[in-house]
Amino acid sequence: MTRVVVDVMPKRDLLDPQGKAVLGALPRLGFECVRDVRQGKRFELEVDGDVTEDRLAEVRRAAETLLSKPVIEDYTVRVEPE
Amino acid sequence: MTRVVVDVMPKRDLLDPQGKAVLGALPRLGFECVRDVRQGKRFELEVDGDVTEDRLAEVRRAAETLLSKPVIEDYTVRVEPE
Amino acid sequence: MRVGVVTFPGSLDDVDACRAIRLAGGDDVPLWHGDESLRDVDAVVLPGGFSYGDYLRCGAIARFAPVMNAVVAAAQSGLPVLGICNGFQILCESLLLPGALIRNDSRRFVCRDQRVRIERASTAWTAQYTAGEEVTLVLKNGEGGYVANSSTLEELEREGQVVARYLGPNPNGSMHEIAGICNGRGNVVGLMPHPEHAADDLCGAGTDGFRFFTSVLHAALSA
Amino acid sequence: MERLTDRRIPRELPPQSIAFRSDDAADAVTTRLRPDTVDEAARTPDFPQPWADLGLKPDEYAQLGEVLGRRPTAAELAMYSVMWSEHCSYKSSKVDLRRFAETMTDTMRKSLLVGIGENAGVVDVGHGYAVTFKIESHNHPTYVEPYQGAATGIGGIVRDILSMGARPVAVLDALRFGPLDAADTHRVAPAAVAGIGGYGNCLGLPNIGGEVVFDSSYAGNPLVNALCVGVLRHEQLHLAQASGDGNRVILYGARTGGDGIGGVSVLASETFDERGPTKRPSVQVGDPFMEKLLIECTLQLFAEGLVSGIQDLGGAGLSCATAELASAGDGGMHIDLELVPLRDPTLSPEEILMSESQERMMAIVEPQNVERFLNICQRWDVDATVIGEVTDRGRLVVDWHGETIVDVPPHSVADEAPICQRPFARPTEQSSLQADSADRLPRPGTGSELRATLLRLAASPNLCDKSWVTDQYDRYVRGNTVLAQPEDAGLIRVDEQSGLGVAVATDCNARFVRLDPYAGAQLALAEAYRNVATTGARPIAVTDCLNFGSPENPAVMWQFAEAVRGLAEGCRELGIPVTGGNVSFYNSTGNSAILPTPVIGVLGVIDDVRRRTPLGFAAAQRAIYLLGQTLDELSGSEWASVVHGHLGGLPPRTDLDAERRLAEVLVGGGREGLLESAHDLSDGGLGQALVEACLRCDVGARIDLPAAQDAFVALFSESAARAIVSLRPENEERLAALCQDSGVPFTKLGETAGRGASAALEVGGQFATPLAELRAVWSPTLPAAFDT
Ligand SMILES: Nc1ncnc2c1ncn2[C@@H]1O[C@H](COP(=O)(O)OP(=O)(O)O)[C@@H](O)[C@H]1O
Ligand SMILES: [Mg+2]
Repeated sequence: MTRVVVDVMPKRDLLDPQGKAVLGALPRLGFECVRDVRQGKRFELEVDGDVTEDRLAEVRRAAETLLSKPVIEDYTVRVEPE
Repeated sequence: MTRVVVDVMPKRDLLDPQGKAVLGALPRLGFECVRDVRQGKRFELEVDGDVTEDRLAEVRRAAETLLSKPVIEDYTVRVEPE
Repeated sequence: MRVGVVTFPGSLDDVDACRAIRLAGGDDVPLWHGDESLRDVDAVVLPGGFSYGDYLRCGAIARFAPVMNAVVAAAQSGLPVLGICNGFQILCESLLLPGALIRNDSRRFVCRDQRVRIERASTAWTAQYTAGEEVTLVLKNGEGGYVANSSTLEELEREGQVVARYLGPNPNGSMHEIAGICNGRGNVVGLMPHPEHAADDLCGAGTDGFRFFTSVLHAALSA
Repeated sequence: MERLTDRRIPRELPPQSIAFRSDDAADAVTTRLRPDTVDEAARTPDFPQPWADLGLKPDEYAQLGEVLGRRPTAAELAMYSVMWSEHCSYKSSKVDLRRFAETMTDTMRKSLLVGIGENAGVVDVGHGYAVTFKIESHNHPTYVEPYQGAATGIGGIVRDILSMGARPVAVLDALRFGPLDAADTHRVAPAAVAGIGGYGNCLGLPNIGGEVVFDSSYAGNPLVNALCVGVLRHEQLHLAQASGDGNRVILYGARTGGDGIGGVSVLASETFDERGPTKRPSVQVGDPFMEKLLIECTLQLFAEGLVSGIQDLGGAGLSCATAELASAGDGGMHIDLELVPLRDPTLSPEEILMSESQERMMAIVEPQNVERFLNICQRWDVDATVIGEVTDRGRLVVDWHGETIVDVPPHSVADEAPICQRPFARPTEQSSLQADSADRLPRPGTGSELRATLLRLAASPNLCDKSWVTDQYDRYVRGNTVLAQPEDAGLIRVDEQSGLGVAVATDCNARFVRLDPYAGAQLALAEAYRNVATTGARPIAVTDCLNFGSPENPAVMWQFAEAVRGLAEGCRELGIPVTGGNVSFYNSTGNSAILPTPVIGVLGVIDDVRRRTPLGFAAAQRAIYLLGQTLDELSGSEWASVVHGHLGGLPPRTDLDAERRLAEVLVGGGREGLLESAHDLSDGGLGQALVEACLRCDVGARIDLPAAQDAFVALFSESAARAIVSLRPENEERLAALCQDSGVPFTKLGETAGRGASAALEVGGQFATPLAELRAVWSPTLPAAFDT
């Protein structure tokens, strides 16, 4: 079993209502040092056996077609070190 | 400006309906190698200046009080390498 | 006149869409997400709801249902398709319509009677309205903020593909106050507010939404 | 119990090796290499068991030994400790709750198909339809995790209704939070509301009513009471019983995981205190999508006649479902626990029995129907597994990989928990509380003071516009909602052909209950009854959620006993039965308990929903009448609370016969189509009722207060058994006749006035206020508090 992590973040130039809300709330809680916040999703996939290049390619395809929507989001795929 | 990433994941023992929905969809799309999926949140915080230990402690506090719900979620905080 | 209504796991307003079709004088035909066939319908409604819980992205998983292969193919060859709320999201996920729908800027689910202006009457679903007409429909969703990149928005405006726009304060942060759009041909319409909940005076927000259904019955008749 | 929720149980051990961890020393983990079996228990009678930590009393543990003729196994101990807890066994309330049965008359029984004791009561509503409804609390889980706690509250009550054979058709939510300006209210209230919306909306059930009340006694003890209504044909009625030797036991729905293990027992036996989270139950996470599938799947199973008994899995999970099914059946049950599909393979057998994973059901199915049953589940993507069968041996037996870990008489688990006779005593300070009436408080006198009072009340947290809450709820889905918030009751169409419908309202003015629990409970009943009748529906049945402090406190127990007595006798007087409900004790922090809050839900039936009466003035030049009698009753009122922060005196007089006669006029007037609007008078009195009736459709009103009465009393008294109605002038005579027939006092107040920018509420000789101004104070209270 290997863990592959897919991070999906809203595109830079698009609205991110959730990140914006967090940003708005932070100073009210006394957190002053944060300039910007974006909120996205993190998927942890447990993949059978070793992660070969083929497997990774497959995960990338899943990230592109299912886990993210390319017009509004970017994704990254990486194998999590043990 | 430094980027600090806060990952918030549902606790292992609790149901993760979101991860379950993705897990159910993957085989239908022909992705067969994934055994388990969990879906959480990823926050990217842009923090002023260098990230000192104090700053990090502050982010940790924000992660604990605002970004995650400790009874059902775990979080990790880390500084993203440039 | 047969109008299909697709039930995905988690579809909720399918019963309402069926009722509106019947009230309009059509035959409602239930379609199942797992079937490939559209059962010879003359039009299709993708109803509101929370397909697959909407946990990932609204409509993201439903888009891969077997029935959607048939819907996409039929839509491309001109079959009238109306996606309401979750159905609109599914149409965007299927790339039958451009752009996407994201979390309301209020970050809350909102259910309210909503004034909208019908901007385009030359679609299969709005033919019985006049462009510029102001009507009341029901808005109820958590992820109704329409977004698209600027070139897409420009094109939608230029080609008159904005079908309906919110009036009054923007209820969800939609760009250009967009409440509904259509494809270039006008047979595929996606609409965030619910016309099927404004089709019966007693149990809805008036009857302003009724003509979405009579429009398509008429269009199908004359086709 | 906490040990079971403690997730630090070493996971690397094989599942069989975990039984109980001893309490005192964290490292003294009591492990067994094999599960604690019945044989083992017989062999080791003196093996020390953590019964006290599981909430059992010494005599209860001793009784267990007598019932079983040996010490219980670890699994049995877990099972009994949960099933004999307050929450599951009603051990403190059982004695009082018997009153509901004792006061039941034949008339009340007539339309009752299923009464107290089943998952929910069922009443006949005619045309072959029956309706089932029930209210239940999810208070403590909401305090701990407001979103999930409230969400799973909806999920739980919906499964109760489903398990009666009914299609769930609507939900309501009665909410109580701490003061609007308290920080913890901001943590709890928005998330609880989002949770109720998140679950109910995704499930596709319209939310048609409820309450939102803020009061300092609920700080740290929020109340979330969820009500669900379901509709079925008479022949679809299903019950929770396992009968027929050889019938299969099928567990279906979500897989079993570590959620809320032992939650129930802890919930019911502990109160929150400064020691904080270690005493809190572990939470459960809901999956409304799964629940939607479960509903559709289950309804198809019912429709095809495949289910001979059914039970939802709620508190105490499998323990409770198996014991109750077997206990209500005619034999016993045998379960192979290792067949239960798990989300987490490391769960021990005890944990599997106790898990409160949501969205699960258990069905009893005849062998020849199993295949079809499983096929239907598959069609709906619902996991289903045969895990055992019904036996004729009169025992509930649970095996784990071939070894017996539970072997008990099912009645002893489900029905024979020891009963507590809790001491109760009227607290001495009750008399001084009642003596401290609101009569001594300074009252507004001039027109402009009255106007200022009206505005101040309209803006107050408990009387202000609630749409910040209700706009987060889908009220339209399924297309049968005739009335929903802000109407007096929610009204759902049951049958499109005939127009048959049902109305439901929930109410409780807990300040009145505090002042006099007996009368207060009757006033809560009267208000819900009146709200239902106001829409034109005839009240026929009652459900109740009794939220109180600790039963170990004699003063609380007195409140409880008095409230139950008041409710039971009130129901008899009104001729409508209590069909089911829920008791929630331990709503207290330290020594301070919540205001006693028996939330009452009343169900009514209307022959034709097209004849319903809405709340708002609809057009100009309609006559406005006040029905009922106004006395100088301001103790416990909204005015006393908001303006003076005062609570004392006696609540308004209860006159249930007057309520019944008022209902006659409202229902009769509605049926005859006389009434264009009707709105009941309650919190805030006539003044607030006029504000709400005017703002609903932005129609103004010009009224004159009765000359013989003090204007302040006329506007702000909270006398019961009153309503305002509006009607076309040509119907006034007929209304007068109806009122005379029923003996209901009626007073013409004035008439409705124009709509639009100039619309105003004008009180002759006192003041006028533009509706725009009313709206400007009434609407922003909740958004201003929560949207920052
Ligand atoms: N939590 C809630 N959920 C749904 N509806 C609510 C809720 N709280 C209040 N409402 C609705 O708002 C309206 C006003 O509530 P309230 O003033 O308590 O009514 P009443 O005084 O007639 O009992 C009613 O229609 C009620 O059902
Ligand atoms: Mg009312």
